[in-house]
Amino acid sequence: MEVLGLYNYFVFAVLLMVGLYCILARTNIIKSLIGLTIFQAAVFLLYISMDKIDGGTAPIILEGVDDQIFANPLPQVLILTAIVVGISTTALALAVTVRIKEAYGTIEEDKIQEMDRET
Amino acid sequence: MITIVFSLFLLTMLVIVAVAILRTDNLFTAVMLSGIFSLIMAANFFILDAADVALTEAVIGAGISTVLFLSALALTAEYDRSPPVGTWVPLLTSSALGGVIIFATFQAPRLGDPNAIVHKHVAPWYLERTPELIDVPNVVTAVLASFRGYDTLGEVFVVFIACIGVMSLLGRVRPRRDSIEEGEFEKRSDNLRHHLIPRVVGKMLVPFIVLFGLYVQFHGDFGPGGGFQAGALIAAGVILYALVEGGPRGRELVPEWFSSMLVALGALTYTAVGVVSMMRGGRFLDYSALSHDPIHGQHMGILIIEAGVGMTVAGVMITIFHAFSRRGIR
Amino acid sequence: MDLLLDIASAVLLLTGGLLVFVGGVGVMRMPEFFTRMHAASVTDTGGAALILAGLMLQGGLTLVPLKLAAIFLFLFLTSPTASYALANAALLSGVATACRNQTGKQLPEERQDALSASKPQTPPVAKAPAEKAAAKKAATAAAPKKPAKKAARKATRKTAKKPAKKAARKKS
Amino acid sequence: MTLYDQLPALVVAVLLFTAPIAYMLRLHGFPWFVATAGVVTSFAVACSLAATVIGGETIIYEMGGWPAPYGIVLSIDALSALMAMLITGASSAALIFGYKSLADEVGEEIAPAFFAAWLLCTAGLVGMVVSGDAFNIFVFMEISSLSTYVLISAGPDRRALISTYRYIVMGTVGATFYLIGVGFLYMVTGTLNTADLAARVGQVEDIRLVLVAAGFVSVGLAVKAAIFPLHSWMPNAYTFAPNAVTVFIAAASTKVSLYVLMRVDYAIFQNSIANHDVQLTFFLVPLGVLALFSGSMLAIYEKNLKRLLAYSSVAQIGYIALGISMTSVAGLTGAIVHMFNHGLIKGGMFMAVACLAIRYRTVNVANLAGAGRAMPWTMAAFVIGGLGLIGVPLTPGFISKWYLVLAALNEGWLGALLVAIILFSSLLAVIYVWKVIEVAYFREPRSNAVPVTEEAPLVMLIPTWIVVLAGVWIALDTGMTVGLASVGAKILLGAAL
Repeated sequence: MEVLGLYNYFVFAVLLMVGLYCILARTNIIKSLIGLTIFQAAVFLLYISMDKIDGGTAPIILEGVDDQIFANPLPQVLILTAIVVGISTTALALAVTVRIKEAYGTIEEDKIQEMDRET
Repeated sequence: MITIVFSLFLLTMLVIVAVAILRTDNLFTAVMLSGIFSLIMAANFFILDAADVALTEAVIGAGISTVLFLSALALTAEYDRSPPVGTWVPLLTSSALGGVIIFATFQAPRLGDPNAIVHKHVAPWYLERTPELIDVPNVVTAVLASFRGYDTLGEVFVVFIACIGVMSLLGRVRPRRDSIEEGEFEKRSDNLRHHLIPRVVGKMLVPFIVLFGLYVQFHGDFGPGGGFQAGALIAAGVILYALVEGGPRGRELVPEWFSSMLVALGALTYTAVGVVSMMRGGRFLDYSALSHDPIHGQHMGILIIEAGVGMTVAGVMITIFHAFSRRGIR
Repeated sequence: MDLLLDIASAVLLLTGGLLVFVGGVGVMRMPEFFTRMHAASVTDTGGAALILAGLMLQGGLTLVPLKLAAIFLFLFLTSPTASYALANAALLSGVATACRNQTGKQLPEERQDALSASKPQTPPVAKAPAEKAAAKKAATAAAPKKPAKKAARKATRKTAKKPAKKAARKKS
Repeated sequence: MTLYDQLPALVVAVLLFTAPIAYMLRLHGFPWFVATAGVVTSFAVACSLAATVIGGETIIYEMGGWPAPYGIVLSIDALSALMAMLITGASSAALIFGYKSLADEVGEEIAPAFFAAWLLCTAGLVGMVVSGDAFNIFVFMEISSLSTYVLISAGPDRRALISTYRYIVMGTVGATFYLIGVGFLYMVTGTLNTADLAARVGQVEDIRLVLVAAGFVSVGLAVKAAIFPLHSWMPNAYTFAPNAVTVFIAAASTKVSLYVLMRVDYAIFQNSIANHDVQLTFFLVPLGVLALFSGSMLAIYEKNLKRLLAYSSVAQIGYIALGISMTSVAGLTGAIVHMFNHGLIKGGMFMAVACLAIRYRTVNVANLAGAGRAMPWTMAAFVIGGLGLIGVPLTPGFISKWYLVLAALNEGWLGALLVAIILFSSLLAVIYVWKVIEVAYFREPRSNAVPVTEEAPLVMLIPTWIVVLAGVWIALDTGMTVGLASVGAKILLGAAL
């Protein structure tokens, strides 16, 4: 049981690995960006895993209901922020990608590098 | 117990989907899978008692982000043609990263441990004091909008800057039209208009999506939701309209000048609340200073800033979508 | 009474789950795109409806069944639309020809007509993603509203997904 | 509350408030004006803050009126005030300088977006510097990074786009690393406030997570700070950005990440992890030394003047890293002063390069033959900046290197080695600066080149010389910089003032 309680962290680690590998090993820009979103999503998982408390519920305090255990609200707030930051980065990166495609005619980084070397 | 089983299942699915994304060469498939990835992630957040985050991840991760990726795909490429070489360095780097984390977290508190330090220091204060200091049922909203309102202000500016960036990148020089034949220009610009069923159903859904968005906006104090989710939902409604009726009609519904002004106005509203509270003798973003009664002031402040957030996020998402879709047909 | 309700809801949930499972197996086992879509529709309709009904019984006389009914309505509007858009996109991008080679059978005549008729006006590759995007959109717009139903949704989405992947492969 | 009490919030709030206004009012020239007004106001606020805290006190400003650690606080001491001055100062100087060159490079159509991004970039950097909350630093880091991406991508060359993309990927990975580190810290302490973190990290029994957190935070910030070997995004980003943008980001942006690195390592980890100073030394000294050599060597062989200066920045960041690694008041003072002075020197030099670029339409060193005669004032400014990079007396570079050498001499044999390395790399700096001077002054212009006879326009030349003279003044009157820096260093080390 104890190890199962750490499963979230393992998945967090594996997702980080997959994301980073995707960023580093792929030369296709869109693929790298998808890797980047996985990489960021892994961190969301780390934070949200921290907020869970046994027998708890979402931190919405209803009147008349006593002795309820509430999940930790702070990591949730942080991740709300981080999700929005993530989509902003993605949107900007995609806009750059579209412009790269228009300027170079390809979105493969290795080809772009070759083209730049020629000029 | 049942949570752990659910959680195990969903987490394993997450890993499987992530690996599938890595392995596929078809970018379209990868984008679809990443939408699924976000949806599973959202379900998982829900199990972990983070309703607000689950809602946000579903709307933004599975909805908006997928649409953006697809719009970008339509303008760029369909296949990943990475050469399968040089995989050693990435493999080593990422395994090292994973190893370090697994090593580090081995003695981390297990999932749901009530004695974890995380639950002992700052968090209980929020849960205890929110009813008397701010008096809204949803503690997440209280922390987001008031206790850590400065962070949220920063976040609004992050989306604002993303919008500015996309506009300055895609709004400027228009691509040559000769790359698209004349007849196809018409066809591409009206997307699904010749398809009766999606058009009718889509139009039927739009008002309900927007209504739901407004509900989420104003119900954020009492249940999961708030400006971010609401803004994204309303934007999703408009985007759906633009998809079924074609980009030009979508831009008639919400003109670009309007959506980009909305972005700036929302950000300005939020900052203005801070400045007004300074002028009334409080600290920056101290909503208690807004009214004679501190709690009333807090309620007012939260309402206004959530409205600002909603405006900005809706404006940003619509503007970005317009920027991408217009790029495709010109 | 409570026991009866519980039993009824359990039966509904189990049958619904079974249908979802069958749909999943169908998607794996069916030979080509349109039959797969057909299999997937079982999850969309029967599976979703039964599971929602089972959950409604669990909800009792509160607001919950009403909300579930709203989800039900929403699903019944969106999933046929999504299927339509998907099938249409597949037809336009020529998946059908590929399946004929695979199964070794001739297509019925009218479908060949449809194909040859639609082919020339079909915009090339770039058109397809836009259209699939629309199909996708309909599915994702539905997503946020029903965290409780993720298992069924997931299955649906996966099924909707697979053929598209295949379609793209065939095309290349 | 008086206006005076509100100053810490105002230094950021002014910028945040003006950014949407600059974006909304799309009259000709207006965005530039609004941006300049906002940034200059913020600079004035930062100066008055610096005057308040030079005595060594720390101002705590509670955002929203909530006390730490429950709310977010701004904490301003001598070091952060100095950094805020550097950022807002560099931003104002670059904006005023860029009045003409930006109108040239950035179209009228995107000017509102561009200047709003500029304001937010400044706001993000200042926000990072004054923040007293680990997560808040992340938020403002993202504001500054996203706006930097926008600013760089406005560059005229198509390679600006691919450089932006690389920067986005590296920057996001760096920021995410920082976020992971903060997450682990939160896991073991339950707080995000930096002061509270510093107090509570020491009580953690299982040090493993803290160590890993320190690693993630440091690596994440090292990416942002372009510490060798994580600098690969920087040279191209500097090269292809619009010239005025290069002036600003070269002067300010990497320094802020170094500042946060310093803050986190000294204020949080130094007192809680045993042997942290040794670990920091092992982490930073090799990287610093490698950065010195590789940066200087790459600069020597580089043909593009902007990239040459960018590689020289890699080397100069190596000096700062060395100073940070020395864990002594003198070393930290040297590092902090070098951050400030290098910002000033590089800002001035990139301004001179922008002046050259506007006349020569190229920044290839080979094509600048005869620039010494054609544009004497510009080249003179460049030479004074170059002397500063080398560290000649009477230039700002001398002051900071002097402190670094002093600090190194206290460190025993390793210190002596470091002194030798610092001196040797200064020689390398002589080579790459001389390379430019030789071409500009002693080589005849190519016969087929379009002759340049005109000096740069005065609107560009005057700000350039103001920055260069400010550098000389700071070299002569070290009271302000060294005063603030040594107070800041003492606060960081917890030493008596």
